[in-house]
Amino acid sequence: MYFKRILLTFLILMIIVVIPKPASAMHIMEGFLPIKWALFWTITSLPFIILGFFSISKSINKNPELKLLLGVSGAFAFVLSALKIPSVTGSSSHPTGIGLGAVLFGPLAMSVIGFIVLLFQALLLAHGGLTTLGANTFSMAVIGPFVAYGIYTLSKKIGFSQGIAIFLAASLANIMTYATTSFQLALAFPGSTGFLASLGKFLGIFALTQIPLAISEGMLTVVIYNFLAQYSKSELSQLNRKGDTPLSRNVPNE
Amino acid sequence: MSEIILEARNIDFSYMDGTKAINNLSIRIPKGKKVAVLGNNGAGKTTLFLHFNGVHRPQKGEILYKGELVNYKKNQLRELRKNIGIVFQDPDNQLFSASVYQDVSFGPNNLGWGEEKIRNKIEEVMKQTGTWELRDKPTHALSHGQKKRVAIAGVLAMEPEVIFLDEPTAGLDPMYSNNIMQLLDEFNQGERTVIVSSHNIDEVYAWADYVLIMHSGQIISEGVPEDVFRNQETIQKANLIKPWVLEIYDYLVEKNRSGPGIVIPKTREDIMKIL
Amino acid sequence: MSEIILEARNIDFSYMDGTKAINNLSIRIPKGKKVAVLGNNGAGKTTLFLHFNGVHRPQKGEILYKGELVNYKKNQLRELRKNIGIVFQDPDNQLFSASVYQDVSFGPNNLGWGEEKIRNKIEEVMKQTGTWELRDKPTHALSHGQKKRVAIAGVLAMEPEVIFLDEPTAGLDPMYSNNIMQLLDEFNQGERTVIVSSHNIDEVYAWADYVLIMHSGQIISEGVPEDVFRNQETIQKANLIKPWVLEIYDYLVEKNRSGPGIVIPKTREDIMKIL
Amino acid sequence: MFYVDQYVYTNQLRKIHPLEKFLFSIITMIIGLVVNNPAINVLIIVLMLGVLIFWARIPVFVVFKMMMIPAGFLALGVITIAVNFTTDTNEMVLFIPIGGYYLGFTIQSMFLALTTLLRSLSSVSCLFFLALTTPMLDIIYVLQIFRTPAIITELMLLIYRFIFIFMETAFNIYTAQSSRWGYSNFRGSINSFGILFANLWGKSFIKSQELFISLLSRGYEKELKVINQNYYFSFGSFFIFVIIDIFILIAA
Repeated sequence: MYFKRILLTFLILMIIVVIPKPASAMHIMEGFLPIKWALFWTITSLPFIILGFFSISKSINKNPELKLLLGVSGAFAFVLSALKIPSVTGSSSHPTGIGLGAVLFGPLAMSVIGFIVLLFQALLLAHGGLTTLGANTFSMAVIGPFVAYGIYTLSKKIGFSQGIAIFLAASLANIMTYATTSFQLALAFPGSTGFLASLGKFLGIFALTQIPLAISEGMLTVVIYNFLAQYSKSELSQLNRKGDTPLSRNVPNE
Repeated sequence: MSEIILEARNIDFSYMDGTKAINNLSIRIPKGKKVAVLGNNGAGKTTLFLHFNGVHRPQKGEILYKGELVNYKKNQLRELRKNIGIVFQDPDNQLFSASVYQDVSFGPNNLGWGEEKIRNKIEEVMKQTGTWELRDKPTHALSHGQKKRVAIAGVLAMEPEVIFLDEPTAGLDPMYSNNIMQLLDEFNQGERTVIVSSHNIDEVYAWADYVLIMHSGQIISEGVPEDVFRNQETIQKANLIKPWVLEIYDYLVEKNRSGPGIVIPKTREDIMKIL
Repeated sequence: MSEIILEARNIDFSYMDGTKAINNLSIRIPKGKKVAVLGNNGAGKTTLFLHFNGVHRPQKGEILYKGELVNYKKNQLRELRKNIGIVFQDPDNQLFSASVYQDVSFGPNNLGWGEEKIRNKIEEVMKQTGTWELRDKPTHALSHGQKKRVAIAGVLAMEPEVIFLDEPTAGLDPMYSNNIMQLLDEFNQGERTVIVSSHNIDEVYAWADYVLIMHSGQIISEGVPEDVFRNQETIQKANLIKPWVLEIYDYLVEKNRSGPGIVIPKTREDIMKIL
Repeated sequence: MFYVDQYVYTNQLRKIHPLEKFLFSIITMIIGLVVNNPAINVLIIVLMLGVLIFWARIPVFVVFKMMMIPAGFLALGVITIAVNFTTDTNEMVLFIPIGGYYLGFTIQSMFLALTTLLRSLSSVSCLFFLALTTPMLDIIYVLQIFRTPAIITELMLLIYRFIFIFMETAFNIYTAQSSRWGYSNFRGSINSFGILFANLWGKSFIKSQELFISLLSRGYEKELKVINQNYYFSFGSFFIFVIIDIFILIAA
């Protein structure tokens, strides 16, 4: 009896660790967070969205064309996240596009676009939710882009090649996004042994298993970036010129 | 009828959003012919050909290639995609590599041929399609007509047995259209099957050996052009009109100004001889 | 020649990437006519019309509207954009809202009309273009032909005096094409100027009062269709061919089977009467 | 193209004023969150699915297929909550010993997991009510009523429109690539996907320029000014929504 119980527990645990977890299942689902945490993360995300909002308003006022560019870019980001890419382990998942977005637009503009994209994912794809929009925005449209931006800048400073900088930015942004999700869940559900033990649990489920997917996303972002840098130079430099705010400041002029 | 290269038996297909694209359709495509498919936008032409190259799998019914049932196993699917080439309507959705040369090499590279074979093949098809001089240009710097030819080169490079072209001449000037149709004649030479979808009735009438008319996911008429275009009922149903050459010829026959015994005219030149 | 509504005098225009789109071009567009512009993609047709509605400013030369020089001051620009409507080739580049009704309301809203006037106008043009029944559908659920008509409605709603349509019938089957050309006739009624760019020579020949042929940013030929299409040299330069009706008619005249005195035939019906 | 989009334009509640539907969905969702009582959450799930199936006339299989979408996250999240470390095996239902600790399921942790599951499902059913009965443009209209900045609602308008165009383009490129063996192995797939997205981005950029020119031609200056078809409040539906919420509150 004792042994059977152990075996059963072990089996259940194995199943959750082993089953493939597409990124769509990684948004915190509607209603999953207790109301106080839902409110907390909404309030935490708000300043970033407001800052991003002012930053893009300023640019749009100078250049009304930018509104349309941001609109189509948001649609692009949504489509990117709605398609399934293969992962190194053979399963497939949705790319987050966080790294790419941060490199193209800069982290502040990404917080606004990311927020709208997450809202659309909730309403059109049933990924994530309205009450968890704040929490998901914080992990995917704030932490992710800022990590990507930071890692990219740092890697360039250290002297890494463009490819490695992009790879690190995209894959670490992906991992950090899900580490943030685990952190949010551990805070909301500390269990009986406290926050740290709980964080370990959620990290094990939501962040560690994400590693192969993060590597795939890093590789994908490098391919996309190389292609753009070689053949869409004029578009990228226009983006640079239009965005004299944080937007796209870090697109390199080769 | 000659040998059948592609066959569909009672196939059904609906898209995810519920649109029924193919509705209990059966068709046998003769080998080595120049086939034209007519029908309005949304009639299901492209969807049908995505079944023939295995990109779509019918929800009911079956597809046969050279008399063999398609079983959707990996190896057979590859074989199918290699042998049935599709040139899509909008070349912008098909030319995705940076330079023209790279784009044409996309298919052969994926087939895993040796480098020399690939290089030779690319040069061959690029010369054939008149795109060899464009090889170093970025694809977005090409004109619409050039893009279309590069797209065709990219498909020919895989040495398909059947090639399907979705509106190859849409948006092209008459001269460019003629060029493309001639290129297809060269590829065909009575051996390889060329299938073209088009809205240009006069062009189709002059070019095709065999015509299919599609309407709401079904084939409503098929046969040699002279017969198909004389069936007022079906061409009206498909929003088409009679080719002018045929209409004038039939008018002349009716008025006894030309005997029905002679070869039915196909082109301007043909009909001018009769007049 | 009748009153001139739009005029360009020796204009030049290059895009930012250095492509010379318009090259020392002069043209006078007669008021109230049905004008067709022929010329391959990249000949500069759209660029020219973006000059007439003030979106582009010529780098050299001048534009006149109703004999008045365009000075690019804000009020005059508004006037120009209201009065010269452009329907772009790809409706997906023009329809920015998923609601058909919202999209049609965009132009009138920018004109600052009162809400009631706007609503009445929207209903009127949507009924006129046959898109009123589509008002509850999202744009992405419409067919290509339906999107084209919505795009036309959005421009007609601004009550323009001149409307330019870039390949309104490309990719549409013959019936839909006829519908659109009829709609344009209705709008024209000999008063308002309609300008259409097209690759379909037969359609243009039957429909237009006045034809322009563009080639590499210049107008290489203009005049009534009968004259323009008989100029072998220019139509070859522009990769065009003679419309079949005209070719057959000229052939008949040459063989003395029809006198040159009668009205030159335009359509199938016209030519059958002669035969 | 998306599951939601096929039904949202044809459901029987389409013509009801979007503000009524929005408030009903959000208020019910908040009740479920605040009350946080499994029985009430079950009640909300039953009522919402009932409204969707019998009033909005969304096919039953669609509603249940939709309810399966969050299953992946919920399974992971709920089991992770249910699993606990303790030093004491007394309250544990299932466990394995690891070092001096026990890893397993306690009664409290399983109850917490169940509460969370039902709370989440009840909120999800409210979200689906909104998503399946109210087209995106109507939701944008509601956001305008709540004075959302114009830039946000205009961006939403554009994003919604272009999602469909880009999905189609992406699908077409994908089809063309797979017709030429673009996805026959992992390496090729990553490469092909990279090319696909890079192309899509390039096209998005050109699209925005062409759209700008066409909007300029129609008098665009700074704002995308449009008017909607008129929306009408209906007393009947409003009354039903209020009754349902009052009923839930009384039950709570």
